[in-house]
Amino acid sequence: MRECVIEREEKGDMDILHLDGSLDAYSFPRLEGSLNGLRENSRNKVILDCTGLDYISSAALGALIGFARRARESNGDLKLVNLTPKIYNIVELLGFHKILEIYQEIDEAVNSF
Amino acid sequence: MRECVIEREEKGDMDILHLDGSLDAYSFPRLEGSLNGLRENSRNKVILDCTGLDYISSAALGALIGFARRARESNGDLKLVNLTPKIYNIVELLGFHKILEIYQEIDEAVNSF
Amino acid sequence: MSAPGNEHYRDGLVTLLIPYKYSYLRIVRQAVSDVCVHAGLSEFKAAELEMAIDEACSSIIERCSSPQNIQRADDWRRNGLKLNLLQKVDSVVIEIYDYGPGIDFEHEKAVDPEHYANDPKGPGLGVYVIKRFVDDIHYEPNTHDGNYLRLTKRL
Amino acid sequence: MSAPGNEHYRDGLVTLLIPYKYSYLRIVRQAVSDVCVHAGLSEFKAAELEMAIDEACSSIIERCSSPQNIQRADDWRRNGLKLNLLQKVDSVVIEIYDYGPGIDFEHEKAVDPEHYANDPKGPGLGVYVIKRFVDDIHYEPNTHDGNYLRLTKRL
Ligand SMILES: Nc1ncnc2c1ncn2[C@@H]1O[C@H](COP(=O)(O)OP(=O)(O)O)[C@@H](O)[C@H]1O
Ligand SMILES: Nc1ncnc2c1ncn2[C@@H]1O[C@H](COP(=O)(O)OP(=O)(O)O)[C@@H](O)[C@H]1O
Repeated sequence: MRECVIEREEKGDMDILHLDGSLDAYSFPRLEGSLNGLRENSRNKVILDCTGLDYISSAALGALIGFARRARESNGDLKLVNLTPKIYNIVELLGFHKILEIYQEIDEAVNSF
Repeated sequence: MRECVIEREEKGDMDILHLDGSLDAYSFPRLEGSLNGLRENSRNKVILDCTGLDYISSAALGALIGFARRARESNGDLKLVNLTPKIYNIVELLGFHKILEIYQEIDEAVNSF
Repeated sequence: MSAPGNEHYRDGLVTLLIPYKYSYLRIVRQAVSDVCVHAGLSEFKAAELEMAIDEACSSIIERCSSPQNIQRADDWRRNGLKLNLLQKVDSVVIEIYDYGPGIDFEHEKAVDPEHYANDPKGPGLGVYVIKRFVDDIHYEPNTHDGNYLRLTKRL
Repeated sequence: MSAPGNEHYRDGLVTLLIPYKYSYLRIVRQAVSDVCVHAGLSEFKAAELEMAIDEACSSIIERCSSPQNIQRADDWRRNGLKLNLLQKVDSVVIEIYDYGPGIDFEHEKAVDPEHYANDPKGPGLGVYVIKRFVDDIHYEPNTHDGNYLRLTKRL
Protein backbone atom coordinates (compact mmCIF):
# COMPACT_ATOMS: atom_id res chain seq x y z
CA MET A 1 0.00 0.00 0.00
CA ARG A 2 2.83 2.42 0.71
CA GLU A 3 3.21 4.37 -2.51
CA CYS A 4 6.59 4.74 -4.08
CA VAL A 5 8.03 8.15 -3.25
CA ILE A 6 10.17 9.54 -6.06
CA GLU A 7 12.53 12.45 -5.64
CA ARG A 8 14.08 13.94 -8.75
CA GLU A 9 17.54 15.46 -8.70
CA GLU A 10 18.85 17.25 -11.78
CA LYS A 11 22.55 16.95 -12.54
CA GLY A 12 23.39 18.69 -15.84
CA ASP A 13 21.74 16.68 -18.59
CA MET A 14 21.17 13.77 -16.21
CA ASP A 15 18.29 13.06 -13.87
CA ILE A 16 18.70 11.02 -10.74
CA LEU A 17 15.45 9.55 -9.44
CA HIS A 18 15.66 8.52 -5.78
CA LEU A 19 13.09 5.81 -5.07
CA ASP A 20 11.59 4.97 -1.71
CA GLY A 21 9.01 2.20 -1.33
CA SER A 22 7.99 -0.54 -3.71
CA LEU A 23 7.27 -0.68 -7.42
CA ASP A 24 4.43 -3.16 -7.76
CA ALA A 25 1.32 -3.12 -9.95
CA TYR A 26 -0.25 -0.59 -7.59
CA SER A 27 2.57 1.89 -7.16
CA PHE A 28 4.32 1.52 -10.48
CA PRO A 29 2.15 3.95 -12.51
CA ARG A 30 3.72 6.79 -10.54
CA LEU A 31 7.23 5.99 -11.79
CA GLU A 32 5.85 5.49 -15.28
CA GLY A 33 4.44 9.02 -15.03
CA SER A 34 7.82 10.44 -14.02
CA LEU A 35 9.58 8.63 -16.87
CA ASN A 36 7.01 9.81 -19.41
CA GLY A 37 7.53 13.35 -18.15
CA LEU A 38 11.27 13.08 -18.67
CA ARG A 39 10.84 11.65 -22.14
CA GLU A 40 8.50 14.45 -23.17
CA ASN A 41 11.18 16.93 -22.15
CA SER A 42 13.82 14.97 -24.10
CA ARG A 43 15.69 14.21 -20.91
CA ASN A 44 16.97 10.73 -21.55
CA LYS A 45 19.92 10.19 -19.23
CA VAL A 46 18.36 8.72 -16.15
CA ILE A 47 19.82 7.13 -13.04
CA LEU A 48 17.49 5.23 -10.71
CA ASP A 49 18.79 5.31 -7.15
CA CYS A 50 17.20 2.19 -5.66
CA THR A 51 18.55 2.57 -2.10
CA GLY A 52 15.05 2.71 -0.63
CA LEU A 53 13.41 0.28 -3.04
CA ASP A 54 12.08 -2.83 -1.32
CA TYR A 55 10.25 -4.51 -4.20
CA ILE A 56 10.13 -4.32 -7.99
CA SER A 57 7.75 -6.27 -10.22
CA SER A 58 8.52 -7.64 -13.66
CA ALA A 59 6.15 -5.12 -15.23
CA ALA A 60 8.18 -2.32 -13.66
CA LEU A 61 11.45 -3.89 -14.84
CA GLY A 62 9.94 -4.32 -18.30
CA ALA A 63 9.02 -0.66 -18.48
CA LEU A 64 12.54 0.33 -17.42
CA ILE A 65 13.86 -1.72 -20.34
CA GLY A 66 11.44 0.09 -22.63
CA PHE A 67 12.63 3.49 -21.44
CA ALA A 68 16.29 2.47 -21.74
CA ARG A 69 15.83 1.21 -25.31
CA ARG A 70 14.30 4.42 -26.51
CA ALA A 71 16.75 6.54 -24.55
CA ARG A 72 19.68 4.74 -26.18
CA GLU A 73 18.37 5.79 -29.59
CA SER A 74 18.98 9.38 -28.50
CA ASN A 75 22.38 8.76 -26.93
CA GLY A 76 20.84 8.38 -23.47
CA ASP A 77 20.22 5.42 -21.16
CA LEU A 78 18.61 4.35 -17.91
CA LYS A 79 20.92 2.90 -15.26
CA LEU A 80 20.28 1.31 -11.89
CA VAL A 81 22.25 2.12 -8.76
CA ASN A 82 22.33 0.83 -5.18
CA LEU A 83 20.12 -2.22 -5.45
CA THR A 84 19.65 -4.06 -2.15
CA PRO A 85 21.21 -7.55 -2.17
CA LYS A 86 17.72 -9.11 -2.28
CA ILE A 87 16.71 -7.15 -5.37
CA TYR A 88 20.11 -7.51 -7.03
CA ASN A 89 19.81 -11.29 -6.64
CA ILE A 90 16.43 -11.24 -8.37
CA VAL A 91 17.53 -8.93 -11.17
CA GLU A 92 20.53 -11.15 -11.84
CA LEU A 93 18.69 -14.49 -11.68
CA LEU A 94 16.14 -13.15 -14.14
CA GLY A 95 18.88 -11.88 -16.45
CA PHE A 96 17.95 -8.20 -16.40
CA HIS A 97 21.56 -7.25 -15.65
CA LYS A 98 22.40 -8.20 -19.26
CA ILE A 99 20.00 -5.56 -20.56
CA LEU A 100 20.18 -2.80 -17.97
CA GLU A 101 23.41 -1.29 -16.69
CA ILE A 102 23.81 -1.57 -12.93
CA TYR A 103 26.27 0.30 -10.70
CA GLN A 104 27.14 0.24 -7.04
CA GLU A 105 27.46 4.00 -6.60
CA ILE A 106 25.71 7.00 -8.08
CA ASP A 107 29.08 8.54 -9.06
CA GLU A 108 30.02 5.49 -11.09
CA ALA A 109 26.76 5.71 -13.00
CA VAL A 110 27.19 9.45 -13.52
CA ASN A 111 30.71 8.95 -14.92
CA SER A 112 29.54 6.15 -17.20
CA PHE A 113 27.39 8.50 -19.29
CA MET B 1 8.57 -13.04 12.40
CA ARG B 2 11.76 -11.00 12.22
CA GLU B 3 13.34 -11.50 15.61
CA CYS B 4 14.50 -8.53 17.60
CA VAL B 5 18.25 -8.11 17.23
CA ILE B 6 19.87 -6.73 20.38
CA GLU B 7 23.37 -5.31 20.46
CA ARG B 8 24.87 -4.53 23.85
CA GLU B 9 27.31 -1.68 24.31
CA GLU B 10 29.03 -1.22 27.67
CA LYS B 11 29.72 2.33 28.81
CA GLY B 12 31.26 2.33 32.31
CA ASP B 13 28.56 1.14 34.69
CA MET B 14 25.90 1.66 32.03
CA ASP B 15 24.65 -0.70 29.32
CA ILE B 16 23.19 0.57 26.09
CA LEU B 17 21.00 -1.99 24.31
CA HIS B 18 20.50 -1.18 20.64
CA LEU B 19 17.27 -2.74 19.41
CA ASP B 20 16.43 -3.64 15.83
CA GLY B 21 13.09 -5.26 14.94
CA SER B 22 9.92 -5.58 16.96
CA LEU B 23 9.16 -6.55 20.54
CA ASP B 24 5.95 -8.54 20.36
CA ALA B 25 4.84 -11.69 22.17
CA TYR B 26 7.07 -13.73 19.89
CA SER B 27 10.29 -11.76 19.96
CA PHE B 28 10.07 -10.25 23.42
CA PRO B 29 11.52 -13.22 25.38
CA ARG B 30 14.90 -12.42 23.85
CA LEU B 31 15.01 -8.95 25.41
CA GLU B 32 13.73 -10.40 28.68
CA GLY B 33 16.70 -12.76 28.56
CA SER B 34 19.13 -9.89 28.06
CA LEU B 35 17.60 -7.92 30.93
CA ASN B 36 17.69 -10.92 33.26
CA GLY B 37 21.36 -11.39 32.40
CA LEU B 38 22.12 -7.78 33.28
CA ARG B 39 20.23 -8.03 36.56
CA GLU B 40 22.10 -11.19 37.55
CA ASN B 41 25.34 -9.29 37.05
CA SER B 42 24.02 -6.36 39.12
CA ARG B 43 24.19 -4.09 36.12
CA ASN B 44 21.19 -1.90 36.58
CA LYS B 45 21.78 1.26 34.58
CA VAL B 46 20.28 0.46 31.22
CA ILE B 47 19.56 2.59 28.17
CA LEU B 48 17.33 1.13 25.45
CA ASP B 49 18.19 2.64 22.08
CA CYS B 50 14.93 2.17 20.15
CA THR B 51 16.09 3.65 16.82
CA GLY B 52 15.38 0.40 14.98
CA LEU B 53 12.32 -0.63 16.97
CA ASP B 54 9.17 -0.82 14.86
CA TYR B 55 6.73 -2.31 17.37
CA ILE B 56 6.44 -2.81 21.11
CA SER B 57 3.65 -4.67 22.89
CA SER B 58 2.17 -3.81 26.27
CA ALA B 59 3.73 -6.94 27.77
CA ALA B 60 7.14 -5.72 26.69
CA LEU B 61 6.45 -2.24 28.09
CA GLY B 62 5.22 -3.84 31.32
CA ALA B 63 8.42 -5.81 31.69
CA LEU B 64 10.49 -2.66 31.12
CA ILE B 65 8.58 -1.05 33.98
CA GLY B 66 9.35 -4.09 36.14
CA PHE B 67 13.06 -3.86 35.38
CA ALA B 68 13.10 -0.10 35.98
CA ARG B 69 11.36 -0.44 39.36
CA ARG B 70 13.85 -2.96 40.66
CA ALA B 71 16.80 -1.10 39.18
CA ARG B 72 15.73 2.08 40.95
CA GLU B 73 15.96 0.27 44.28
CA SER B 74 19.69 -0.14 43.56
CA ASN B 75 20.24 3.40 42.35
CA GLY B 76 19.84 2.32 38.73
CA ASP B 77 17.10 2.79 36.10
CA LEU B 78 16.00 1.86 32.62
CA LYS B 79 15.59 4.70 30.12
CA LEU B 80 14.26 4.85 26.59
CA VAL B 81 15.96 6.74 23.79
CA ASN B 82 15.18 7.48 20.14
CA LEU B 83 11.59 6.29 19.91
CA THR B 84 10.08 6.66 16.44
CA PRO B 85 7.21 9.19 16.32
CA LYS B 86 4.70 6.32 15.92
CA ILE B 87 5.93 4.51 19.03
CA TYR B 88 6.37 7.71 21.01
CA ASN B 89 2.74 8.58 20.27
CA ILE B 90 1.62 5.20 21.62
CA VAL B 91 3.81 5.34 24.72
CA GLU B 92 2.48 8.79 25.51
CA LEU B 93 -1.20 8.03 24.88
CA LEU B 94 -0.93 5.01 27.15
CA GLY B 95 0.79 7.06 29.85
CA PHE B 96 4.03 5.08 30.00
CA HIS B 97 6.05 8.30 29.74
CA LYS B 98 4.99 9.09 33.32
CA ILE B 99 6.66 5.92 34.55
CA LEU B 100 9.63 5.47 32.25
CA GLU B 101 12.15 8.20 31.48
CA ILE B 102 12.42 8.98 27.78
CA TYR B 103 15.17 10.95 26.01
CA GLN B 104 15.78 12.09 22.46
CA GLU B 105 19.50 11.33 22.40
CA ILE B 106 21.68 8.66 23.93
CA ASP B 107 23.99 11.31 25.40
CA GLU B 108 21.12 12.94 27.27
CA ALA B 109 20.18 9.60 28.80
CA VAL B 110 23.81 8.88 29.69
CA ASN B 111 24.18 12.25 31.41
CA SER B 112 20.92 11.80 33.33
CA PHE B 113 22.31 8.88 35.33
CA MET C 1 -23.11 -12.80 14.57
CA SER C 2 -20.96 -14.06 11.72
CA ALA C 3 -19.38 -11.67 9.26
CA PRO C 4 -21.78 -9.21 7.70
CA GLY C 5 -22.65 -10.11 4.13
CA ASN C 6 -24.04 -6.85 2.86
CA GLU C 7 -22.84 -4.81 -0.09
CA HIS C 8 -21.40 -2.24 2.22
CA TYR C 9 -18.35 -4.26 3.06
CA ARG C 10 -17.64 -6.12 -0.11
CA ASP C 11 -14.92 -4.06 -1.68
CA GLY C 12 -12.68 -3.65 1.29
CA LEU C 13 -12.75 -7.02 2.95
CA VAL C 14 -9.55 -8.85 3.80
CA THR C 15 -9.74 -12.14 5.68
CA LEU C 16 -6.80 -13.77 7.39
CA LEU C 17 -6.53 -17.14 9.14
CA ILE C 18 -3.47 -17.91 11.25
CA PRO C 19 -2.46 -20.68 13.63
CA TYR C 20 -2.53 -20.00 17.39
CA LYS C 21 1.12 -18.95 17.44
CA TYR C 22 2.84 -15.72 18.32
CA SER C 23 5.08 -15.92 15.31
CA TYR C 24 2.15 -15.03 13.04
CA LEU C 25 1.36 -11.78 14.85
CA ARG C 26 3.59 -9.87 12.49
CA ILE C 27 1.50 -10.87 9.48
CA VAL C 28 -1.58 -9.70 11.36
CA ARG C 29 -0.04 -6.33 12.27
CA GLN C 30 1.12 -5.75 8.72
CA ALA C 31 -2.29 -6.58 7.27
CA VAL C 32 -4.07 -4.31 9.79
CA SER C 33 -1.68 -1.48 9.11
CA ASP C 34 -2.04 -1.79 5.33
CA VAL C 35 -5.81 -1.93 5.50
CA CYS C 36 -5.85 1.14 7.79
CA VAL C 37 -3.76 3.18 5.39
CA HIS C 38 -5.94 1.97 2.53
CA ALA C 39 -9.03 3.08 4.44
CA GLY C 40 -7.58 6.53 5.02
CA LEU C 41 -6.63 6.32 8.70
CA SER C 42 -3.65 8.46 9.71
CA GLU C 43 -0.36 6.70 10.35
CA PHE C 44 -0.74 7.29 14.10
CA LYS C 45 -4.28 5.93 14.26
CA ALA C 46 -3.22 2.98 12.14
CA ALA C 47 -0.47 2.20 14.65
CA GLU C 48 -2.97 2.44 17.50
CA LEU C 49 -5.37 -0.03 15.91
CA GLU C 50 -2.44 -2.26 14.97
CA MET C 51 -1.44 -2.42 18.62
CA ALA C 52 -5.00 -3.06 19.85
CA ILE C 53 -5.33 -5.99 17.44
CA ASP C 54 -1.90 -7.36 18.34
CA GLU C 55 -2.86 -7.23 22.03
CA ALA C 56 -6.20 -8.95 21.45
CA CYS C 57 -4.65 -11.66 19.28
CA SER C 58 -1.76 -12.33 21.61
CA SER C 59 -4.12 -12.68 24.60
CA ILE C 60 -6.21 -15.12 22.58
CA ILE C 61 -3.14 -17.05 21.42
CA GLU C 62 -1.82 -17.18 24.98
CA ARG C 63 -5.02 -18.88 26.08
CA CYS C 64 -5.16 -21.14 23.04
CA SER C 65 -1.58 -22.24 22.81
CA SER C 66 -2.00 -25.16 25.17
CA PRO C 67 -3.90 -27.69 23.05
CA GLN C 68 -6.19 -28.77 25.91
CA ASN C 69 -7.63 -25.26 25.92
CA ILE C 70 -8.93 -25.49 22.41
CA GLN C 71 -12.32 -26.90 21.57
CA ARG C 72 -10.91 -28.64 18.53
CA ALA C 73 -13.39 -28.15 15.77
CA ASP C 74 -14.01 -30.83 13.19
CA ASP C 75 -13.17 -28.37 10.48
CA TRP C 76 -9.38 -28.11 10.62
CA ARG C 77 -9.52 -24.53 9.33
CA ARG C 78 -11.11 -23.53 12.61
CA ASN C 79 -8.10 -24.57 14.60
CA GLY C 80 -6.73 -21.08 14.41
CA LEU C 81 -7.65 -17.43 14.62
CA LYS C 82 -9.77 -15.81 11.93
CA LEU C 83 -9.69 -12.08 11.30
CA ASN C 84 -11.93 -10.03 9.03
CA LEU C 85 -10.55 -6.60 8.22
CA LEU C 86 -13.36 -4.37 7.01
CA GLN C 87 -13.15 -0.89 5.59
CA LYS C 88 -16.28 1.15 6.15
CA VAL C 89 -16.99 4.70 5.06
CA ASP C 90 -16.23 6.13 8.47
CA SER C 91 -14.27 3.40 10.26
CA VAL C 92 -12.12 0.31 10.13
CA VAL C 93 -13.71 -2.74 11.76
CA ILE C 94 -11.72 -5.79 12.77
CA GLU C 95 -13.55 -9.00 13.63
CA ILE C 96 -11.68 -11.77 15.42
CA TYR C 97 -12.99 -15.32 15.80
CA ASP C 98 -11.40 -18.00 17.95
CA TYR C 99 -12.27 -21.37 19.44
CA GLY C 100 -10.36 -20.96 22.68
CA PRO C 101 -11.70 -20.44 26.22
CA GLY C 102 -12.69 -16.85 25.36
CA ILE C 103 -11.91 -13.47 26.90
CA ASP C 104 -14.61 -10.87 27.43
CA PHE C 105 -12.63 -7.84 26.30
CA GLU C 106 -15.82 -5.78 26.42
CA HIS C 107 -16.33 -6.14 30.17
CA GLU C 108 -12.94 -7.16 31.52
CA LYS C 109 -11.34 -4.59 33.80
CA ALA C 110 -8.61 -2.43 32.33
CA VAL C 111 -5.40 -2.01 34.31
CA ASP C 112 -3.49 1.14 33.46
CA PRO C 113 0.33 1.44 33.53
CA GLU C 114 0.44 3.21 36.91
CA HIS C 115 -1.63 0.51 38.60
CA TYR C 116 0.36 -2.10 36.76
CA ALA C 117 3.60 -0.60 38.03
CA ASN C 118 2.35 -1.01 41.60
CA ASP C 119 1.10 -4.56 41.07
CA PRO C 120 3.10 -6.17 38.28
CA LYS C 121 1.95 -9.64 39.32
CA GLY C 122 -1.67 -8.77 38.58
CA PRO C 123 -3.46 -8.80 35.22
CA GLY C 124 -1.68 -7.42 32.16
CA LEU C 125 -2.13 -4.23 30.20
CA GLY C 126 -3.74 -5.69 27.08
CA VAL C 127 -7.34 -4.79 27.90
CA TYR C 128 -6.29 -1.24 28.78
CA VAL C 129 -4.55 -0.84 25.42
CA ILE C 130 -7.57 -2.15 23.54
CA LYS C 131 -10.02 0.13 25.39
CA ARG C 132 -7.71 3.12 24.93
CA PHE C 133 -7.16 2.62 21.20
CA VAL C 134 -10.48 1.54 19.74
CA ASP C 135 -13.80 3.39 19.71
CA ASP C 136 -16.06 0.39 20.15
CA ILE C 137 -15.69 -3.12 21.52
CA HIS C 138 -18.25 -5.85 21.09
CA TYR C 139 -17.75 -9.36 22.41
CA GLU C 140 -19.89 -12.45 22.01
CA PRO C 141 -18.76 -15.87 23.20
CA ASN C 142 -19.58 -19.17 21.51
CA THR C 143 -21.16 -18.01 18.28
CA HIS C 144 -21.50 -20.39 15.39
CA ASP C 145 -18.00 -19.35 14.33
CA GLY C 146 -16.46 -19.43 17.80
CA ASN C 147 -15.90 -16.53 20.17
CA TYR C 148 -16.46 -13.25 18.37
CA LEU C 149 -14.71 -9.96 19.07
CA ARG C 150 -15.38 -6.84 17.02
CA LEU C 151 -13.16 -3.78 17.39
CA THR C 152 -14.03 -0.54 15.64
CA LYS C 153 -11.77 2.45 15.05
CA ARG C 154 -13.29 5.59 13.53
CA LEU C 155 -11.44 7.51 10.83
CA MET D 1 -8.63 -30.02 -5.60
CA SER D 2 -9.51 -27.89 -2.64
CA ALA D 3 -7.06 -27.28 0.17
CA PRO D 4 -5.53 -30.40 1.66
CA GLY D 5 -7.00 -31.34 5.00
CA ASN D 6 -4.41 -33.72 6.34
CA GLU D 7 -2.41 -33.44 9.57
CA HIS D 8 0.66 -32.57 7.61
CA TYR D 9 -0.33 -29.02 6.98
CA ARG D 10 -2.21 -28.09 10.08
CA ASP D 11 0.35 -26.20 12.06
CA GLY D 12 1.67 -23.92 9.39
CA LEU D 13 -1.40 -22.87 7.51
CA VAL D 14 -2.14 -19.23 6.86
CA THR D 15 -5.11 -18.27 4.71
CA LEU D 16 -5.63 -14.85 3.19
CA LEU D 17 -8.56 -13.46 1.22
CA ILE D 18 -8.19 -10.15 -0.58
CA PRO D 19 -10.28 -8.18 -3.06
CA TYR D 20 -9.25 -8.13 -6.72
CA LYS D 21 -7.20 -4.96 -6.28
CA TYR D 22 -3.54 -4.18 -6.70
CA SER D 23 -3.42 -2.24 -3.48
CA TYR D 24 -3.67 -5.48 -1.49
CA LEU D 25 -0.59 -7.03 -3.11
CA ARG D 26 1.60 -5.67 -0.37
CA ILE D 27 -0.28 -7.62 2.29
CA VAL D 28 0.17 -10.75 0.19
CA ARG D 29 3.91 -10.20 -0.27
CA GLN D 30 4.39 -9.55 3.44
CA ALA D 31 2.49 -12.68 4.41
CA VAL D 32 4.41 -14.82 1.92
CA SER D 33 7.71 -13.44 3.09
CA ASP D 34 6.89 -14.01 6.77
CA VAL D 35 5.70 -17.55 6.17
CA CYS D 36 8.87 -18.31 4.15
CA VAL D 37 11.14 -17.10 6.92
CA HIS D 38 9.04 -19.05 9.41
CA ALA D 39 9.44 -22.18 7.28
CA GLY D 40 13.20 -21.76 7.16
CA LEU D 41 13.69 -20.48 3.61
CA SER D 42 16.69 -18.21 3.11
CA GLU D 43 16.02 -14.49 2.69
CA PHE D 44 16.90 -14.72 -1.02
CA LYS D 45 14.62 -17.67 -1.69
CA ALA D 46 11.87 -15.98 0.28
CA ALA D 47 12.19 -12.91 -1.95
CA GLU D 48 12.01 -15.12 -5.04
CA LEU D 49 8.81 -16.82 -3.93
CA GLU D 50 7.42 -13.45 -2.85
CA MET D 51 7.96 -12.15 -6.39
CA ALA D 52 6.48 -15.25 -8.04
CA ILE D 53 3.33 -14.89 -5.94
CA ASP D 54 3.10 -11.15 -6.56
CA GLU D 55 3.35 -11.79 -10.31
CA ALA D 56 0.70 -14.51 -10.24
CA CYS D 57 -1.68 -12.42 -8.15
CA SER D 58 -1.25 -9.26 -10.19
CA SER D 59 -1.93 -11.17 -13.43
CA ILE D 60 -5.05 -12.61 -11.87
CA ILE D 61 -6.14 -9.23 -10.53
CA GLU D 62 -5.49 -7.60 -13.91
CA ARG D 63 -7.92 -10.06 -15.50
CA CYS D 64 -10.43 -9.81 -12.68
CA SER D 65 -10.52 -6.08 -12.14
CA SER D 66 -13.19 -5.46 -14.74
CA PRO D 67 -16.35 -6.74 -13.05
CA GLN D 68 -17.72 -8.35 -16.24
CA ASN D 69 -14.76 -10.72 -16.15
CA ILE D 70 -15.74 -12.22 -12.85
CA GLN D 71 -18.14 -15.09 -12.53
CA ARG D 72 -19.72 -13.52 -9.51
CA ALA D 73 -20.25 -16.26 -7.00
CA ASP D 74 -23.27 -16.30 -4.74
CA ASP D 75 -20.98 -16.42 -1.78
CA TRP D 76 -19.70 -12.86 -1.46
CA ARG D 77 -16.46 -14.16 0.10
CA ARG D 78 -15.56 -15.66 -3.23
CA ASN D 79 -15.47 -12.31 -4.95
CA GLY D 80 -11.78 -12.06 -4.34
CA LEU D 81 -8.55 -13.99 -4.37
CA LYS D 82 -7.92 -16.69 -1.81
CA LEU D 83 -4.41 -17.78 -0.85
CA ASN D 84 -3.35 -20.70 1.31
CA LEU D 85 0.21 -20.47 2.56
CA LEU D 86 1.40 -23.91 3.63
CA GLN D 87 4.63 -24.86 5.34
CA LYS D 88 5.75 -28.38 4.62
CA VAL D 89 8.79 -30.19 5.89
CA ASP D 90 10.76 -29.59 2.71
CA SER D 91 8.91 -26.78 0.95
CA VAL D 92 6.56 -23.83 1.05
CA VAL D 93 3.40 -24.32 -0.99
CA ILE D 94 1.16 -21.44 -2.02
CA GLU D 95 -2.32 -22.16 -3.34
CA ILE D 96 -4.22 -19.42 -5.13
CA TYR D 97 -7.93 -19.58 -5.95
CA ASP D 98 -9.79 -17.09 -8.11
CA TYR D 99 -13.09 -16.80 -9.97
CA GLY D 100 -11.78 -14.83 -12.93
CA PRO D 101 -11.27 -15.96 -16.53
CA GLY D 102 -8.24 -18.04 -15.50
CA ILE D 103 -4.63 -18.13 -16.66
CA ASP D 104 -2.87 -21.43 -17.29
CA PHE D 105 0.45 -20.54 -15.69
CA GLU D 106 1.52 -24.16 -15.99
CA HIS D 107 1.45 -24.23 -19.79
CA GLU D 108 1.58 -20.57 -20.83
CA LYS D 109 4.75 -19.63 -22.71
CA ALA D 110 7.43 -17.78 -20.76
CA VAL D 111 8.96 -14.69 -22.33
CA ASP D 112 12.42 -13.88 -21.01
CA PRO D 113 13.81 -10.35 -20.62
CA GLU D 114 15.90 -10.48 -23.82
CA HIS D 115 12.92 -11.50 -25.94
CA TYR D 116 10.81 -8.99 -24.11
CA ALA D 117 13.30 -6.23 -24.88
CA ASN D 118 12.96 -7.01 -28.60
CA ASP D 119 9.17 -7.19 -28.50
CA PRO D 120 7.89 -5.06 -25.64
CA LYS D 121 4.38 -5.02 -27.09
CA GLY D 122 4.07 -8.81 -26.71
CA PRO D 123 3.19 -10.77 -23.57
CA GLY D 124 4.66 -9.75 -20.23
CA LEU D 125 7.35 -11.29 -18.07
CA GLY D 126 5.13 -12.65 -15.30
CA VAL D 127 5.07 -16.28 -16.42
CA TYR D 128 8.84 -16.25 -16.90
CA VAL D 129 9.34 -15.00 -13.34
CA ILE D 130 7.03 -17.64 -11.92
CA LYS D 131 8.71 -20.48 -13.83
CA ARG D 132 12.15 -19.22 -12.86
CA PHE D 133 11.41 -18.85 -9.16
CA VAL D 134 9.28 -21.83 -8.17
CA ASP D 135 10.11 -25.52 -8.36
CA ASP D 136 6.66 -26.76 -9.30
CA ILE D 137 3.57 -25.24 -10.91
CA HIS D 138 0.19 -26.92 -11.01
CA TYR D 139 -2.88 -25.30 -12.54
CA GLU D 140 -6.47 -26.47 -12.65
CA PRO D 141 -9.27 -24.28 -13.97
CA ASN D 142 -12.83 -24.23 -12.67
CA THR D 143 -12.53 -26.35 -9.56
CA HIS D 144 -15.23 -26.23 -6.94
CA ASP D 145 -13.36 -23.29 -5.40
CA GLY D 146 -12.61 -21.50 -8.67
CA ASN D 147 -9.42 -21.62 -10.70
CA TYR D 148 -6.67 -23.28 -8.71
CA LEU D 149 -2.95 -22.52 -8.94
CA ARG D 150 -0.40 -24.25 -6.73
CA LEU D 151 3.18 -22.99 -6.58
CA THR D 152 5.84 -24.93 -4.67
CA LYS D 153 9.26 -23.71 -3.58
CA ARG D 154 11.64 -26.20 -2.00
CA LEU D 155 13.68 -25.22 1.03
N1 LIG E 1 2.64 -17.89 27.13
C1 LIG E 1 3.71 -17.29 26.59
N2 LIG E 1 4.04 -16.04 27.01
C2 LIG E 1 5.09 -15.40 26.48
N3 LIG E 1 5.89 -15.90 25.51
C3 LIG E 1 5.63 -17.13 25.05
C4 LIG E 1 4.53 -17.88 25.54
N4 LIG E 1 4.50 -19.05 24.86
C5 LIG E 1 5.52 -19.01 23.99
N5 LIG E 1 6.22 -17.87 24.09
C6 LIG E 1 7.38 -17.47 23.29
O1 LIG E 1 6.95 -17.43 21.94
C7 LIG E 1 7.78 -18.24 21.13
C8 LIG E 1 6.95 -19.36 20.51
O2 LIG E 1 6.41 -18.84 19.37
P1 LIG E 1 5.19 -19.46 18.59
O3 LIG E 1 5.12 -18.76 17.31
O4 LIG E 1 3.97 -19.40 19.45
O5 LIG E 1 5.58 -20.99 18.34
P2 LIG E 1 6.61 -21.55 17.25
O6 LIG E 1 7.97 -21.14 17.67
O7 LIG E 1 6.35 -23.04 17.37
O8 LIG E 1 6.20 -21.01 15.93
C9 LIG E 1 8.90 -18.74 21.96
O9 LIG E 1 10.07 -18.02 21.59
C10 LIG E 1 8.51 -18.44 23.41
O10 LIG E 1 9.60 -17.84 24.08
N1 LIG F 1 -4.75 -2.99 -15.61
C1 LIG F 1 -3.92 -2.19 -14.92
N2 LIG F 1 -2.59 -2.21 -15.22
C2 LIG F 1 -1.73 -1.43 -14.54
N3 LIG F 1 -2.11 -0.59 -13.52
C3 LIG F 1 -3.39 -0.53 -13.17
C4 LIG F 1 -4.36 -1.32 -13.83
N4 LIG F 1 -5.56 -1.08 -13.24
C5 LIG F 1 -5.33 -0.18 -12.26
N5 LIG F 1 -4.03 0.17 -12.22
C6 LIG F 1 -3.39 1.08 -11.26
O1 LIG F 1 -3.63 0.55 -9.97
C7 LIG F 1 -4.26 1.51 -9.14
C8 LIG F 1 -5.62 1.01 -8.72
O2 LIG F 1 -5.41 0.25 -7.61
P1 LIG F 1 -6.43 -0.78 -7.04
O3 LIG F 1 -5.96 -1.17 -5.71
O4 LIG F 1 -6.65 -1.89 -8.02
O5 LIG F 1 -7.82 0.00 -6.89
P2 LIG F 1 -8.21 1.06 -5.76
O6 LIG F 1 -7.37 2.29 -5.98
O7 LIG F 1 -9.68 1.26 -6.05
O8 LIG F 1 -7.94 0.42 -4.43
C9 LIG F 1 -4.31 2.79 -9.87
O9 LIG F 1 -3.31 3.63 -9.33
C10 LIG F 1 -3.98 2.45 -11.31
O10 LIG F 1 -3.03 3.33 -11.81
